[in-house]
Order: sequence, then C-alpha cells, then structure tokens
Amino acid sequence: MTTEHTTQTEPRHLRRIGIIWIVASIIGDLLYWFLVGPHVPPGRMTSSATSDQLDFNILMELALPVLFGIWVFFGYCFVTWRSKRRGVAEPTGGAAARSNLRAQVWWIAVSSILVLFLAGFGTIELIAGDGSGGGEGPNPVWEPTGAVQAETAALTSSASWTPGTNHVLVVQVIAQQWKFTYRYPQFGGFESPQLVLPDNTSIAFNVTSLDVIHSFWAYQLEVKADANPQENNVAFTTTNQLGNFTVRCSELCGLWHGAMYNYGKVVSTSAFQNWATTTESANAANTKDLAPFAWTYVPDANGAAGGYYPDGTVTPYSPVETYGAKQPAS
Amino acid sequence: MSMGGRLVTVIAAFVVAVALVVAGVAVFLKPGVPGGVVNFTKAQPVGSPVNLTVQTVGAIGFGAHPTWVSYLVKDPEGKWIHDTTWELPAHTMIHMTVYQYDSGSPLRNQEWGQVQGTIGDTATLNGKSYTVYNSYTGNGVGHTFAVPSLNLSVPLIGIDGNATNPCNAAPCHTNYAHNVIKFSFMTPGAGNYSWQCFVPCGLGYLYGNGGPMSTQNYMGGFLQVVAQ
Amino acid sequence: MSDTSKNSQEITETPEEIEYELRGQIGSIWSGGRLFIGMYAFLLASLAFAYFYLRAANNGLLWRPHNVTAPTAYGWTIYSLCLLTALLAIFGERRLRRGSVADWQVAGWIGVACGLGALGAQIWEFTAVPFYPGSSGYASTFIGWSVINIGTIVVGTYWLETSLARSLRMQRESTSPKPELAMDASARLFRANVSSMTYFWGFVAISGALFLAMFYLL
Amino acid sequence: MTISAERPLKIAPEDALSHAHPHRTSWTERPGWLSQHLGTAIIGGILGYVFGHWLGNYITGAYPYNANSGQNSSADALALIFGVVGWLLGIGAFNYPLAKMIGREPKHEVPVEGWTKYFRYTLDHKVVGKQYIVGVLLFLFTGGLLAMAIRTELLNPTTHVFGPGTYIEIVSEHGTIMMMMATSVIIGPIGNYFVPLMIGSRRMAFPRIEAFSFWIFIAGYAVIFSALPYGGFPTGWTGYAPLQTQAGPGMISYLLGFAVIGLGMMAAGFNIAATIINYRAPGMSWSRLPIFVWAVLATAALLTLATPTLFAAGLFGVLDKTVQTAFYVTEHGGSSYLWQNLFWFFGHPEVYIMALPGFGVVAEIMPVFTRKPLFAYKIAAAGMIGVALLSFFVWQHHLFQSGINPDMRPLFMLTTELISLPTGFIFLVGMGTLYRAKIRFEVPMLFALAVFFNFLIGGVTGVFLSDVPVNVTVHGGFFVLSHFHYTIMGGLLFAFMAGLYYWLPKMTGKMMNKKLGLWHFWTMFIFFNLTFFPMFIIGLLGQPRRVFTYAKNLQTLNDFSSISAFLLGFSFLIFFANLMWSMYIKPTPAPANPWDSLGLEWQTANPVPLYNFERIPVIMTDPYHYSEEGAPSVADLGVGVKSPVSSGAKPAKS
Repeated sequence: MTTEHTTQTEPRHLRRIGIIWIVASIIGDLLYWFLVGPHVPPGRMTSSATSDQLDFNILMELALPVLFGIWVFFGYCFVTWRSKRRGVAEPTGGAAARSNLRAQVWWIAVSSILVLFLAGFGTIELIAGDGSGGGEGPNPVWEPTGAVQAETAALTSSASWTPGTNHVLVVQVIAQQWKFTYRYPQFGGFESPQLVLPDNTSIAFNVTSLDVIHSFWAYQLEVKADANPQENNVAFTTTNQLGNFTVRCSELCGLWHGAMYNYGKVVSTSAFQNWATTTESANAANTKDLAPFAWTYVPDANGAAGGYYPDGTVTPYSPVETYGAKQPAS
Repeated sequence: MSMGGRLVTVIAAFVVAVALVVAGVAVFLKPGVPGGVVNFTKAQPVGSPVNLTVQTVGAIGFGAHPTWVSYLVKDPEGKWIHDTTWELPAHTMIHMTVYQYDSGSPLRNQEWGQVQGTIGDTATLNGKSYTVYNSYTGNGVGHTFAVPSLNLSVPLIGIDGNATNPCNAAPCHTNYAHNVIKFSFMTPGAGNYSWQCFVPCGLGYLYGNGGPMSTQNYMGGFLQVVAQ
Repeated sequence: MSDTSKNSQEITETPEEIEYELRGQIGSIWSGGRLFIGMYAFLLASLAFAYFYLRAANNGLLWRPHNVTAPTAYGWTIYSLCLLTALLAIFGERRLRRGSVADWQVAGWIGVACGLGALGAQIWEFTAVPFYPGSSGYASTFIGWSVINIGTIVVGTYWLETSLARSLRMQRESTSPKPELAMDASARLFRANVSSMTYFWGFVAISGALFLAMFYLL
Repeated sequence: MTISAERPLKIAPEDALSHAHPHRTSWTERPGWLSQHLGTAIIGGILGYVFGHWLGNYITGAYPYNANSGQNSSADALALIFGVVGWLLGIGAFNYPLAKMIGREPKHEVPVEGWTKYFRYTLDHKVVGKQYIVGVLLFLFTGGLLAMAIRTELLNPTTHVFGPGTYIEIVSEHGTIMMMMATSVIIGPIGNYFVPLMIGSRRMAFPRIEAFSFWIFIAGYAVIFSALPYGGFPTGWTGYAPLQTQAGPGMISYLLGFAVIGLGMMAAGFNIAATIINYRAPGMSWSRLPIFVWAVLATAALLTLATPTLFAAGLFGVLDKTVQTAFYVTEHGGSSYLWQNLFWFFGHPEVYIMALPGFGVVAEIMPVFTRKPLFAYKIAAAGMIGVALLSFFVWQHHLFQSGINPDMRPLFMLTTELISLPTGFIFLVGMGTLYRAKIRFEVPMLFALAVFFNFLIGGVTGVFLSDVPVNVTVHGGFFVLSHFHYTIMGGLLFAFMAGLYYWLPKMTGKMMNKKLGLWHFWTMFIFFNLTFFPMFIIGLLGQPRRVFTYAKNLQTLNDFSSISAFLLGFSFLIFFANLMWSMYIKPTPAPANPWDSLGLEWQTANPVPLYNFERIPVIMTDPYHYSEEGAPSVADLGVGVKSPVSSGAKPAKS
C-alpha cells in the first residue's frame, strides 16, 4: 500500500501501524515467553511433553505477532477512518485502491515463509521426538533406540526388563467399553487396571481396542493414540519426572465414555520393579487364563462378538476355519 | 391484523414453541436419573454395614425392551425394583448379594475373571470362595459387577446354559436356576461412581456392548455415595 | 410488499432474450450432465476406495477367504446388457444427429429393454450369491456395489426412457415429420439432453468394466 | 399482445419452454383440494413411514439378531426411506419426473399468489430463498437449544442433570443438526435468492432441483430429529464406526439423515453451479463476477463433488446395520479406518463448504460499508478456488493420532498449513479494503468485521491443530471444539447474520431494527467469545470432548463458559425478537437501496419481480467501483435507466 496520495498533512499510516505492531508484538512475545510459556500444560513430565510444550510456545510466539498485526491494523483503521470521525477524508477508488502488487507479493511471501517454516519445524520436532507421543500405527517409522528389539522380544516368553539397562518398557494398553487395562509383556504378560511406569525410561505404548474406537490419552505424559479394534497403535515417550497423571478416553466410545478414565503414576525404577514383580505374582493365577500376549485380540465369533453376525450358521463361512487358532476355545 | 394483534400472535406462537420444547425435553431427553434412585442410607444407623441385594436376569420380560438383560435391586422394603442408581452411605461396608439368573459366556477380556477390589479380593459362589474364574471353562461368566473408578470388579458366574428351569421374566424367584454370589466392599467418600458390566451380554449387538449394555437402568448405573 | 408476484407487470421478452435464456438452458443441460458424471465418479470412487482399502488391509485374513466370487455368469450378463444399452444409446444418438429418427427410436427402446434386463439380473443375483454379506470384505463391497449399480441402472434407464418418450410425444404433437431435428427451442433442448444422456451411458459402460474386473475377474 | 417471437412474461420465469406449446393439454389441471403442499407432504411422509416399518418387519422381523436385540434396523431404515419418499410424493417433487416418463414437458405453472406459495413446491428461487431462511433457523434454534442443554449438564463435574446416555444423545444431535444447518445456512437462503440477481439472470438453471433441495432439507430435519424418539445415537456427529454399527435405532436416523441432507446438498450445489456457469448476463465475465458468487461457485463445486463420498459412506453404514455387511467391522474383513477415511474425505471439504460462503458474504459487504473497491479481487477469487482445491488433500489431519498412515503426517501437516495461505488472502482483502476507507459501522458491517476477529482466532488455532506435536495435546479435546466453533459459529454464523441484516431489506422490503440489531450484535459477539475462548484453556487443561464428567478443577472455567453460553442463547432471542418485530409486528419499509450498494441485486425493482429483471441486463463492469470518479455504471438495465454510479460515502439512509 504505497502512499502516493499522501499530502503534507496526512500522517504515514503504515509506518504508524508498523511501529504499534512491532512494539505490541515484542511486548506480547516477551510476556508470553517468560510468564506463560513455562506453564503451558501439560507440563514437562516426559520427553514428548517437554518438546511439545516447546512446539506450542514457538507457535504461540509466531501467532501473537500475526494476531497483533491484524488487530492493530483493523483497530487503526476503525479509529482513523470511521465515517463519524470529524474530517475523515473521502476514500479514493480506482486502480490504486483495487490492488497493490507490492502488498500482495509481500503478503503471499511472508505467509508462505511462515507456513513452510512451521511445517518444516513441526516435521523436525515430530521426527526428533519419536512421533511426539502420538500414535504411530503398528510399524512406527520414528522410534527411540532399543524400541524395535523390545517390541520384538515382547511377543516371546523370554521378554524381560531390568532397571538401569536402558531397556524400553513395553506397555500394552487395552481399551474396552469402558475401561483401559494394561499388560506388561516383560513381566510375564500380566494385566492390570493400574498403570505404573518407571522414571527415566522410554515407554512403548501399544494401544489396541477390544471393541469400538477409543483413544488413549495420558494427559501429563503427552501421549495420545487411538485404540482401534484389531489394530496396534504404538506411541513412545520417555518419562523424566515422578508424579501422578491422568488417563482419559478422548474418542467418543459410547455410554460411559465420560467415565472412562483412571490415574497412573510414574515412580522410581526400583519402586516400579517392585510393584511389577509383586503384581505379576499376585495375578499369576489369572495371567495363565488370559489370552496369550499379542498385539491385537480377535473376539470369539459366537460369544464375545455379541451375536450380531450369524457366524457359523451360513455356509461356506465358518468362523472356526477363518479365525483358526486365534479363536479362543469356548 | 393490527400491530397489537400481530404482537399477540408472535407471543402466542413463542409460548407454544416454548411449551413444545419443554414437552420435547420432558418426553425425549428426560432430565434426572432414569428410573429413580433407591435409597439405602435412610433407616440405617450411621456406620453400620448395608446389605445390598441385586439380581441379574437374561430377559427382563417387561417394559420397553422385554428381551433385554438387566439388573434388579431389592429396595430396603424388600421389593424388587428395576433401577440401577443406588444411594449408599460413604465409608461404609457394603455386603452385596447377587442372585445370578443368567447363563454365561467367555469373557471378552479374561482380566475381568479376577475378583478385584472387594474385601480380601475374594467373593463366594454359592458359599464357596473364589478369587479367579476361568471364563473359558464351565458355565462361563454371566456378568461382572464392576465399578471402574474404584477398581472393583467381580465376575458373576453364569448358570448352566442347558438348565431346565431358566428364569425368563423378572423378578425371578429362587426356585429358578441361579447362582448366589456374595462379596463385600467399602464405599469411598461422597460422589457418583458409575458401575457397569464387562461381559458382552447385549445379545444381537456388535461386540455385545450395545442395547442394554449402553442403556442406563439395564446393565449400568451409579453408586450415589453420600456422606452421612 | 414482499410478495414478488404483485410487482410483476406484463412484459414481453425480446427474441434476443429468449435465445439468450435458451442457450443458458442448453448449456445447463450440457454442463449439468457432465457435472452429474463427476458426482457419480466420486460416488463410485468411494466404493473403489473401500474395495482397495479393504483388499490391501486384508483384516483378519478376511478380505476374500477361499477366493469366493460372486456368480460370474451374472456379472457378465449384467455388464453385457449395460454395455449394450450404452452402445445402443450412443448409436441411436449418432443416428439421430444424422437424421434417422427411426433408428434412434428402435435402438433406444432396445436399450431400455436391455437396461431393464440388467436391472432384473442385478436384483436376481442376490438370490445366487454364495456368501453371507458380512463374511468378508469382498462380500461387503460386493453388496455395496450391487446396491449402487442398481441405482446406476435405474438412473440411466430412466434417462434413456424419458428421452425416448419425449421424442415420441414430440412426434405426436407436431405436424412436421422429424420434430426432434427442428430448430425450435424444444428440439434443441431435447438434443442437448440426449447428448448428455449418452455421455452418462458411456461413463456407465467404462466404470462398469472396471467394477466387473474388480468383482468378477480379479 | 403476444407476437409470435415474443412471449408474455407474467408466468413463472423457469417456464421457458411454455411458449413452445401454447395449445397444451390440461394434464396438470387439478381441483384445488388436490393441490399439493406441506400438509399433503406430511400425510405422505407418515403413510410412507408406516408402510416402510410394516414392510421391514414383515420381511426381516423373524431374523435372530432382530429378535434378540429387540430392534429391527431394516424396518427403521425402510420406514425412514419410505417416509422421505412419501414426503416428496406429497409435496409434488415427483410430479414432473413421473410425467417425463410419458414424454411430458414441464407443466405450465401459474405462480401461486399469496402466502401459500411458501408451503408448496415453488419454483421461484426467491421463494425458495425465503423458505430456506425459515428452514435453517429451524435447524439453528433446535441445535441451539441442545447446546444450552449441553452447557447445563457441564455446569457441574459430578452432579448430572441428564444421564450419560442422554447427554451423549444431546451432544450428538446438537453436532449433527448444526452441521446440517451449516451446510446450507448461507448457500440456501442467500445463495438461492441472490445468485441469479447478482449474475443478472431471470432464473435458476434447474428450479425443480432447487425446490427439491429445499424440501428434502426439511425432510432431513424430520429424519435427524427422529433420532430423539428413537433414543438418540451415541457417536457424535462424526459417527465413528464400529460404534455406529453397535448403536441403537437412532443411528439409522443419523445415517439416513446425512444421506437425505447429502442429496439436498448435491442438488443445491448442482443447480447453483449450472446457473453460475450458464446464466450469467451478457458482459458478466468471470472477472466481473461478484466475489460472493465466486465463493458460492467454489462451494457448489465442493457440494457436488465431496458429498457423494458421504452418501457412499452412509450407504455402507446402513448396509452394515441392516443386511449385515461388514464394511466397518475389522474382525469380519472390514476396517474401522474405512469410515474415518471416507467420512473425513467428505468432512474436510465440508468444513470449507461452511467457511467459503461466509468469506463471500464478508468480502461482498466490506466495499459497501467502506465506500472503497474490493481490494485484490483476483486474489480473493483465487483464494476461494485455492481453498476449495486444497480442501480435498487435507482430510488425514483429523486422523493424526489414529495410527492411519502415520508416515504421511508430515505431508498432511504441510497441506493443512498450506491451506492457511488462501485463507489468509481473505484477510489481505479485508485489510486492503479497510485501508483509507470511510467505515460505516452498520449492523451488517459489524457482523462482517466480527467474522475477521473470530475467524482469525479460529484460523490461528487451526495452525496449532495442524502441527502434529501440538496436536497430541489438543486432538479430541475442548481445544479443537473451541477451534471449530470459532470458525463455524464465529465465521459462518456471524457471516450469515451479516448477510441477513444486509439483504433482508431486499428480500422483504423491510428494514431490520437497528437498535435491536446492535444489541443483538454486541451480546452475540461478546458472549460468543466469552463462551468459547475459555474452552481453549479447558482443552489445554485436559478435558476431552463429549464427556459428562470432568476434572473438578475445571469447574470454574466450565461454569463461566456455561453462563456465557446461556447469555449467548439470550442474544439469539434478541435476534428472534428483532426478526419478528421488524418483519412482522411493526415493519419499517426499506428504501430501495438502503446501504447505497452498487451490487446488481439492488438495481432491480423492489420487491423483486418474478422475472427479476425487466430486461436482461448488460453488465459493464464489476460492482466495486466505489468512490471512483468517471467509473462506468455496473449494468445497462435496458429500461432507460442505467444503474447508479456511486462516488462516495453517502450516509446511510436508514
């Protein structure tokens, strides 16, 4: 927006707007960075929480100048060129008011750079953060060191975990209507409604569902992964603070969706070791009855599937044949 | 029509609309607790244990969904009531008795075959104590009584699916085939605690969790725990 | 005051205005016909997406157990009849443009018969399907395809039939021997409509071949 | 007085063919008691419903899954399908399609005079536009009341006004009804009424399809409302399978409701696109098209191309629930991901179906109240088209945490952030238009400016959501809920209000009351922001969507939001009062061109005659030559009057 029509008395509006904008942006950004930024939820309990907080704050640092830029511009226009203001000049139409190549090029250039930077930065954070705590599907492309070995070993009966050896802890999250339960394959595959995690450890959450879609949201851990039936959705994070956290279901899953939450805790590695071995032996009687540890659990076609599909009554479809050994004996 | 006439018309139409909305809310959305609340805190000395007796039935036999499975509760006067919100005193021992009239099936997740959160993590089936039940054997599990937020879960073992005298309409009497499951638990502090069943018993619904499993007053409700 | 008809005095349209509106109308039939094909393409693409998605996922190894196939004879019959209808419609339209109204009528009505035959075969096929709808991903998408194809055939045959019926009525109401080929508004609109209709049938023939291959041959 | 080449035009303008056969037969003439209207439609709907229910139970009642579950989805589905067919038969939508089968041409319609035409299958686009106002307000107020119920439940974290089932039912119904409303809220009333007027056309391309789109929209209301007596559906408006497959009979209402509304959307988009392409007046080149028409054209393209996917997804869902296919059931060879992909492939263009007309209204209104030409017209049009195109390539950003194609997340993060470029163009246009202007803060202008404020927040938070790491926190929580309320309610609904206050004088010849309008604006603007801004914080603090219980420490914020929401609801009462007062109780006649606009739609007679323009206008230039000396007039209206040339900021005449 050039100022071709600027007369002697006309102030240089764009410069004024620019100055107000820069001052407001600097103050806003500084205030945000030092006062708000460090407290942005969900805190810094894990590696993904810490890096996602940084990501949020960087976005906010860029968003504030954008917001201020547009607000200042609009506000300035409202004050300066409101029709009721005494002596406001008649506007000038014509070609100059219809488009301004410089302004358009600048606008497109700046917003493109901003957008491309954000996409690039987000991608780097995503990859560097091993998926940033989000669900990465059954075969994660970005994962912490040792995760592949731990995941592969988890399916064997020899899987184990000992503190201090930097082993990735594999936790299976089983969502069902309407509760999460957790299996620990490295501790004999016991299952528990309690989620306890060791400090300073990379955790591989393997999230699956026994029925409809749920979403495992460990809020303070900054982990969120949808639980789909017959799908394994893996999310990683590394704990770095002791404390309690909340787990909620964040995908509408039916009647008791709102009641589908529990609290977990991050404890010291030795306390975790202690809890896990104790629970493993306490639950041993039930663990042997559980379905063998697997990434997903196919329902019994007749009983647990609810009898919606008339399996087995229509030839040639036979659930026994199609499900084969995966079908639990009933 | 004069202006006053038009004004009256609009106001009348508005009143009619409001009435329709109120009626719609009352009929379709039904604020409040479905069925109502059975109160176990009245006529109860403070601190003394509460006896809570319920039954499960395979097909309730009356109401809007006669084929649905449901819980019934015995109110303090000893009458069976179709109602799943129970008002209980806080920090009090609850002695719960379940008359199980329904047959069983394998659990979707054998985790719920474990008795959890009761006093001593144990329950009794027809007088015999148990802590774990393998649902792939025997009669399977009919239902579980579970309060997820209290980590309370008790598998209610099913009756023989081929029993000659199954109960098909509530309330059932003890001359029908049944199991008696007893356990005790402590109520926590005041609050609303939802309870539900983890057996896919909503027959004819995908994963067995639709219909009665997804409708309050059938296979789920609240423990309304109040401070005394 | 808001009653618009009260403000409508008797006016007359100039010939230019009539011609302008008529061109708009012909253009609408033309572009509407293509837009309709676009809409239908997205509908069929959704089905094709479901097909290939479930095929690639092969969840529970239940994409297509035992390589079950819908009755191939029905598939070929339905598709051949659809193709025949399309070819007859296209042939008829070409003959019509060259002035042979009788050829258009004969080809068109045979086309309608073929379309109805395809519809009947598509419906009757349900009785001959050797699998349960929910038994596999293939079975599900096949049922979906059958339902969508019933819709397609109904729409196409209806369009062909209404064109022919219009043509017949034009002949009955007109004194000239070939009113379809006249230069009046009615005839021009009629020809635009027939043209769009043949394009649709051509689209049905091509997309039908793809789905024939997907469901019966692959 | 009719000469052979000319025709009298005191007929329905859609009836361009009638002159071809002046000696038409009397096949359409019926006695008055056989005429078709809303009443016969309702009767037809009820009869169809009863018949369909009987048929479904007759065929499938004995199937074991129907007997066991105590519900027969096939019967419910057939009842609703036949109900809609009966409704359409009753209103007369099938008269012409059936007559066509015996070669009839469109019947000679004598336009109905008086108020009864609003209850009929009327072919005048101006009547359809007004019908749509009532239609979308019906949706809007129903959805709004449900929103009040949601906020009532959320007043307390643990004490429940409604049960959890009823709460989910309310949430789902609110979301679905509002989404359906939002697809049509501007396109329906303003698009149908003003697109022909803005492009200098006397008619719509397919008036029957237009009337069909309205009447099936109303049938859609009945279908989706039927979910409430059926006990609702538990899935929210996104209808995720397999919960969808598990749900009760209300789910059928959802699936068929969206299918029915989808048919209406396709019909509306089809008709509008054909009209804009083919019925522009001479001289109305693409570069002279009013920007609102560009927005509507982009929207129409999305409506026609994206909606078939929704239709297909809904069809598969209905098949899963009735004939037990397994499209969405993973254990049976289907996939729960399939619905998510199909739904969001429609769902994201759907979001822009809602946003674009709002942009169009705002950009159309700005020049009038700034007395300046629209800044960067080409950029604005390119932005609309760009948004429409890009919207097909971003759908997986709804699925960042779902585990679907996780390695594609950087790509979808990029496409999603790229879409903020064309969206940003709208802001450039707004800012350039305001610069050195003379701004009149009339009620429509205030609403239009509020769109910029709200949509800025909605758009910036959209960038937060598109960033995969940040998305981990905000996905599925109140943050995203607040984000899309800022874009849809803050953007679209404010733009709808701007459009309504701006164009109602043309549609009805009556002015909206300015004082009440200002009250309406300020209460709506303030309480909208007070309602939804706290939800960003609530979301960041960890409250998931659609829950009936939440953490106790969030009660203060939730209560603040709830109370603001009730006051926001109150502002809609002010709107309703204003509408009734100004349109019915004590109407003030509007000047012919109350805002002193150059737009072609203001140049026709008032009220708009049936045929819109006495002569088809010849367009000389675009309608944005404000404050320009020696500017050409917009159009030659051909009746001895040229449309006025505006030179400056005359004060509003109201």
